Amino acid sequence: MNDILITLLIIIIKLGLIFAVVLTMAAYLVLAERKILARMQLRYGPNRVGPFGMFQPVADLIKMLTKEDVCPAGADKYLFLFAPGLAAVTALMSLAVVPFGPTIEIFGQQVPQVVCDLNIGVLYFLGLSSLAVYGIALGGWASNSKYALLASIRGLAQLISYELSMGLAVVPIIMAARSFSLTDIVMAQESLPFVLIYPETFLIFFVSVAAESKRIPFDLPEAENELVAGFHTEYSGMRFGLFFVGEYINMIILGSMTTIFFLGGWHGPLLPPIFWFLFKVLGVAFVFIWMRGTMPRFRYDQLMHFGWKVLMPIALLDVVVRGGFMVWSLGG
Amino acid sequence: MATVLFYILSAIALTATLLCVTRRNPVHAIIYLVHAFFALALLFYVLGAPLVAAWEVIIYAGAIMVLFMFIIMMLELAPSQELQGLVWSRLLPVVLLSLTVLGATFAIIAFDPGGVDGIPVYFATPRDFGYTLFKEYALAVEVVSFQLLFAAVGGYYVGRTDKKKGGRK
Amino acid sequence: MRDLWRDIKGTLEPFWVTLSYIFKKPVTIQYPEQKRTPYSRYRARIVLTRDPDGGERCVACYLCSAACPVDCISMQAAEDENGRRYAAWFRINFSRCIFCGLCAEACPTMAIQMTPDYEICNRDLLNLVHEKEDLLIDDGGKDNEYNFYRHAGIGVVNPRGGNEDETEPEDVKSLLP
Amino acid sequence: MVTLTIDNQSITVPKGTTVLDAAEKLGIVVPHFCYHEALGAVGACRLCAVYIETEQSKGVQMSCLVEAAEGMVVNTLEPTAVELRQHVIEWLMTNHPHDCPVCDEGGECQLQDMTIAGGQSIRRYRGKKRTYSNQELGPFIEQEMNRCIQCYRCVRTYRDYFGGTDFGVMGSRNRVFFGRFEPGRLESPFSGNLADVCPTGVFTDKTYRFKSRYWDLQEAESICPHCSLGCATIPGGRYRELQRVRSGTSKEVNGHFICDRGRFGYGYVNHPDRLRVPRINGEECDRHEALAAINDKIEKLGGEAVGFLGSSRTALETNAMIKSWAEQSGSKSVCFECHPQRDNAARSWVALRGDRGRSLADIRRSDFILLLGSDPLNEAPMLAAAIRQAESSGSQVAVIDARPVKLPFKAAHLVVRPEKLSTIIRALKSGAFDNFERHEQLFFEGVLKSIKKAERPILVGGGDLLQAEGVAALCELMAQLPEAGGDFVHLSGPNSYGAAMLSGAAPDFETILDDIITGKIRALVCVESDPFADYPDRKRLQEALSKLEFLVVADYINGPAAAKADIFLPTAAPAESAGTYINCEGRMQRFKPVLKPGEPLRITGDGGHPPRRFSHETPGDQPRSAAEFIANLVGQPVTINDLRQQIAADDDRFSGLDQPEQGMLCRANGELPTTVNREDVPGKGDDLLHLLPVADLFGSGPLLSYCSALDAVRSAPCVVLSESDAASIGVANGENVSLQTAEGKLAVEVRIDAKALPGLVLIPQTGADAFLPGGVMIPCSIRKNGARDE
Repeated sequence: MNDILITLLIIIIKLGLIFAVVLTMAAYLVLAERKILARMQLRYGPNRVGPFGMFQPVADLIKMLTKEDVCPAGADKYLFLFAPGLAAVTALMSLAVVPFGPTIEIFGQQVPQVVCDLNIGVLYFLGLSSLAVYGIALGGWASNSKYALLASIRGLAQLISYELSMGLAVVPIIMAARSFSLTDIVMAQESLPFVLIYPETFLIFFVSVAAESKRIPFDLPEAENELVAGFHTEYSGMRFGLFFVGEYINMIILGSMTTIFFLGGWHGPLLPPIFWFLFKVLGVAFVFIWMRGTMPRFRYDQLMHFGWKVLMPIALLDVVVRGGFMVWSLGG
Repeated sequence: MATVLFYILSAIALTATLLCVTRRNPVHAIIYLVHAFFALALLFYVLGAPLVAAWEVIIYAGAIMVLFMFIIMMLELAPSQELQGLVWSRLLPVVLLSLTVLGATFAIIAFDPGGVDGIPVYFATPRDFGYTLFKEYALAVEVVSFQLLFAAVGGYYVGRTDKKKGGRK
Repeated sequence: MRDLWRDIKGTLEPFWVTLSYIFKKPVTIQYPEQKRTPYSRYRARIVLTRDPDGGERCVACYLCSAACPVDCISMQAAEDENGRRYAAWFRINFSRCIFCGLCAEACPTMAIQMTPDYEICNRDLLNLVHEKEDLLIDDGGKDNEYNFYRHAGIGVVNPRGGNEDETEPEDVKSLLP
Repeated sequence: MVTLTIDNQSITVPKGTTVLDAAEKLGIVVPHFCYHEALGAVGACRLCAVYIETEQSKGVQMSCLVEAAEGMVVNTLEPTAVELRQHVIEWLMTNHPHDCPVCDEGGECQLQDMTIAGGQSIRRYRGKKRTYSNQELGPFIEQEMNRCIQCYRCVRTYRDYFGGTDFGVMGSRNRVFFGRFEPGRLESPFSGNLADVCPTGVFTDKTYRFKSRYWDLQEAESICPHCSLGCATIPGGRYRELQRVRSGTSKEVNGHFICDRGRFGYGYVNHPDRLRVPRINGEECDRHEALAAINDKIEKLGGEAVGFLGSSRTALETNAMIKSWAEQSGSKSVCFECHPQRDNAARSWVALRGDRGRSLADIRRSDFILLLGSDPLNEAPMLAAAIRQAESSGSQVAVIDARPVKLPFKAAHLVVRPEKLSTIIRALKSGAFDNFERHEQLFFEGVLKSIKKAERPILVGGGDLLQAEGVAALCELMAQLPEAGGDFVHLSGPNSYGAAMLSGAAPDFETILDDIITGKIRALVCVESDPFADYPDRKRLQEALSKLEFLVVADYINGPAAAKADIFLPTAAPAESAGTYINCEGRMQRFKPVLKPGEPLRITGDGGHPPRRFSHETPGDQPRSAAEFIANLVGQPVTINDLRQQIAADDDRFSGLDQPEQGMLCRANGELPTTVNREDVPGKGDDLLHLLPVADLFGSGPLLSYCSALDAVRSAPCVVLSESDAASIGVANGENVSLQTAEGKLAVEVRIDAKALPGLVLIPQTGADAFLPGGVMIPCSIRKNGARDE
């Protein structure tokens, strides 16, 4: 009984810690993005609230919480209210399987630095990312606005398309690690991160992940100059905030996944493992921001063309070649 | 514990399916169906098949239903106005299906009046699943995968742009 | 193949550009602390000027309100005892004004002019609705010497036919050829 | 028909059409100043130059003077023609004062348009400009001669078209001047048209001076509410104030012009005393409250005890709503005119008109016109203008009337007592003049001879003086005219004809008054009608209305009835609502709302700047159209279009009312009134004078006394006496006398007219003070001022 209680306690503490860290990270990622983009464009970015604008996320939060919550006339009310929650919750739920570090011992307890080391962790992540589509789709559809609906349709098509190549790009990793468990995958990279062994798979995965994050150059569902603000055009206040925060949590998740699959997870010299993990995730996030500051947006037909006719065949080919090579090298 | 979860989940799945069938608004119907799939996936998980559970979510909830929704949004289907009066020809499938379900339930109760003590749980790891699939049913899997490949190639062929007519490069 | 190389180069090079820009000094002017001096033809707060004789230049011809793309100018014309047309009231709603300058361009009497005073933000919208008293200044602005009534021959400032480019009024009953 | 080619487009036009008109039909605008469709071409401004390429008249020609010919090829953009036009504009502009910012014409100025279109935007001439001194031309028209370009349109309108004599062209060479010989008010009642025809800002509307620009005005097509002719007008308003009226174009009715009464008589809409909030017993209240109170009261009294009174100045739709309201509440007492004599005259005209009723356009083309009991200049001025057109193209005009009728042209004139008019018309029909005096006999014979000679003779009658009997007689006489001839009777209100059509054989207002006196009717609903102003016998009215329990008045003017009303509903003026008037020839004409109801900014802003506060409500926005009020009362919200459809469906005489086409004639067909003439002619006695109130240009009609712009031209109260009567009383022209009738006493000025009949005293309705409804003769006595009463 005591053991169960302690396990529960540890899980709750872990959950609390992860939520606190990830939500703060998401908030400051917004600030970091604004600052970095501003500097890339020879501006200062937010610098009024607190020293160097450090309290900007707090100000944003207060603003969003105090804004009027508008529900447009003709909207499907319940779905409209439900969609932002869905978007944020699916993003948060993925965190459950992310291993931040190796198992450590606290007070004689073996504590893995992951909420739940699922043996099908990879599939769990893929399943949740496929459910994330509903947030966008329902939000856009329920708004009863043409811009939002168009954005939903675009978002649906884009996410389904790139999920495919993302899933395929994970296959060689699973084959190499011989496990669906994320912890096992990290453990398999103890000596060498997979990015060095599978550079082309990494590229495919990274591009697909960028597309999944709905960020520039893949931000067609919220293209400001075509669709006003896309699927969240009609949202205001904290409901918009949920979409917004979901996007940045998503960025952290996708960064984590990139780290776990290719960059060797928490492995690294000198520094404690958790720092290496965070460092790598933030590095990936910086690259996302960097991309946003650099690249123009795809045209819709280019996006579809690239996803289906370039990325998907290459990913398939990659699976076949890498699989064949693996079978050959095993001598089977 | 597992039995309680089983009953809760099956109740959710049944209710969601029933609601899905009775909704006039196609998008609402899809949401309920997704609920049902989700409950079903959890049922699989509870019954010891996590891999099937994951595939259920990824393929049915994540891909097929999303495609359905995509199409409904594109077509902008209004809630059907036709079902005003109940006609016998429309009621017939409902009656037939209800009879079948009732009959099946009755048969199960009749043949197994005591019921089984709890539900037996067999845990299937992805490894077991993979061995079964690719060892025992390798041929079937390959046939199906070739069919899919043909379908993909065919789709590409049908959807190609005619360069002579000046389609996009 | 060369195309592919060009494409890869074209995709990667901008990344270097944006990265290098992070380390350059921003060009932003930090507004309330640093202020820039606008050029004299900067288009900001609108004023109504006076002619060199001290009279109101505005004749309430409604051209500025017609030219205004956001309809922020309204007025009512009236006539004083000398036959001079003037604005009984004249109102510019600066909360609507987009400072496009079309009003100043349309003004035939050079009454309405734009100044470089751009700091007119206010918390109360009503304080941005300026009446004639708020708009009228005691100066001729950019074209100091011009007086419309000295050129339009209807006898308001000078007696009829008394402007420099006019002859005395005709005697229509004269029988002279 | 000839076919010609203009700018590579071919068009077929009737023979005699000018090249300018043909081009206009193609949508090609040839610049012009002096040409005007109503005035014709004179070729004075030299601006309409085009190049004609075919042999008949090759070269640059004035398109307003060249008739279109078969096979002609015209080029309007030929360089020499364009250059000529450009130079002409440049010459015209050498003396222009360039004062567009302070000119009221700015924005709708033909000279501005043509200058810009001509492409000569810089004045190259450096010499001095010619100037003029202006004249004071009265309260309507402002003159600024410096802007003149000598197109002569004003003189051609004022003198040639309308027959005015006090305005003309003076001076020579470079000092041509258009104005009066002495400064003073323009006498013609059509002077306002100068503002419309002047292509620059020489003549502008003084009542509209400096108020607005053309582009700021809200304008809509409308119909003049001041007489029964139904002239097309275009009122314009801004800041919730009706600011001016300009003439619309209606080929069949007024052509291009309107009279000064229609143009300057718009002040009733903005009148400061106009009530804009509903009242119950004098207390202001919400309009829904007032409506509920009306419904309660009518329900309590029962439908039969309620009388409904529409009017001839309210829209057809409103009257139809009143009728259905009455039917719904079970009342049989509905009437649409509170002046019984006028009511009966209108109903007779509607019943007997037949299909030979003529329009103003027909009158302009006719070759003999007989005016019977009609004083067009005072009663329906545009009729005088139409007759003037016929007269100037050779038609003869004869007048038989009780008044010394003054017309802007020559006409044979016979003065007779009003009650004799119908006898005379009957005699003209039979040809037996034995009972008349010698000079009358000669006149009648001459008239008969002219009628026989004429091809398109038209009988014009005035409903007010002829009354039901005379109108009936006129319709009988009409049967004797040649086929192309016809008749035309003008009535009192803009919708008299429509009201009469709706009334049919229903009881007139006298019957309703009888019922009120006997107590059968205990409540009266007056919708845009005012018996206190319009019913001739005030004593009888007072007696009747003092017995009323409940009086509802819905109106847009603050008339005497409004003060006495238990419940008052402010209705929207014609300029604020949509509706239909049927003019005296049976033409259904629609008017559209110009403004929304609301207190003018000029009043709420008190001359200064408008209020600086936000409000969702517009001050004074309570009024609704009377039809809407009644729709609310009977609980059927209807839009004006639904209402028109309903009226057209209910009564096939109104078919076409709901169609988009304007100005359809409704089917002439009605029922004769059941009660005609009570003791009308007062007792005769040799020493007794009879007072006949007669129409006055700016005084008669219920709306005119609320128009402040007309105050300056309204004459002081006066009586017109014959020379012999004046001699017997012992007064001279211009002296003050006291007029005594059963109603009371009035101090008035005397005017002696050589043509006035002995025994008949005419009193023009010159405004609120002498507001007598007219149409009925009253016994009176006149005493020299200072002479003591017994």
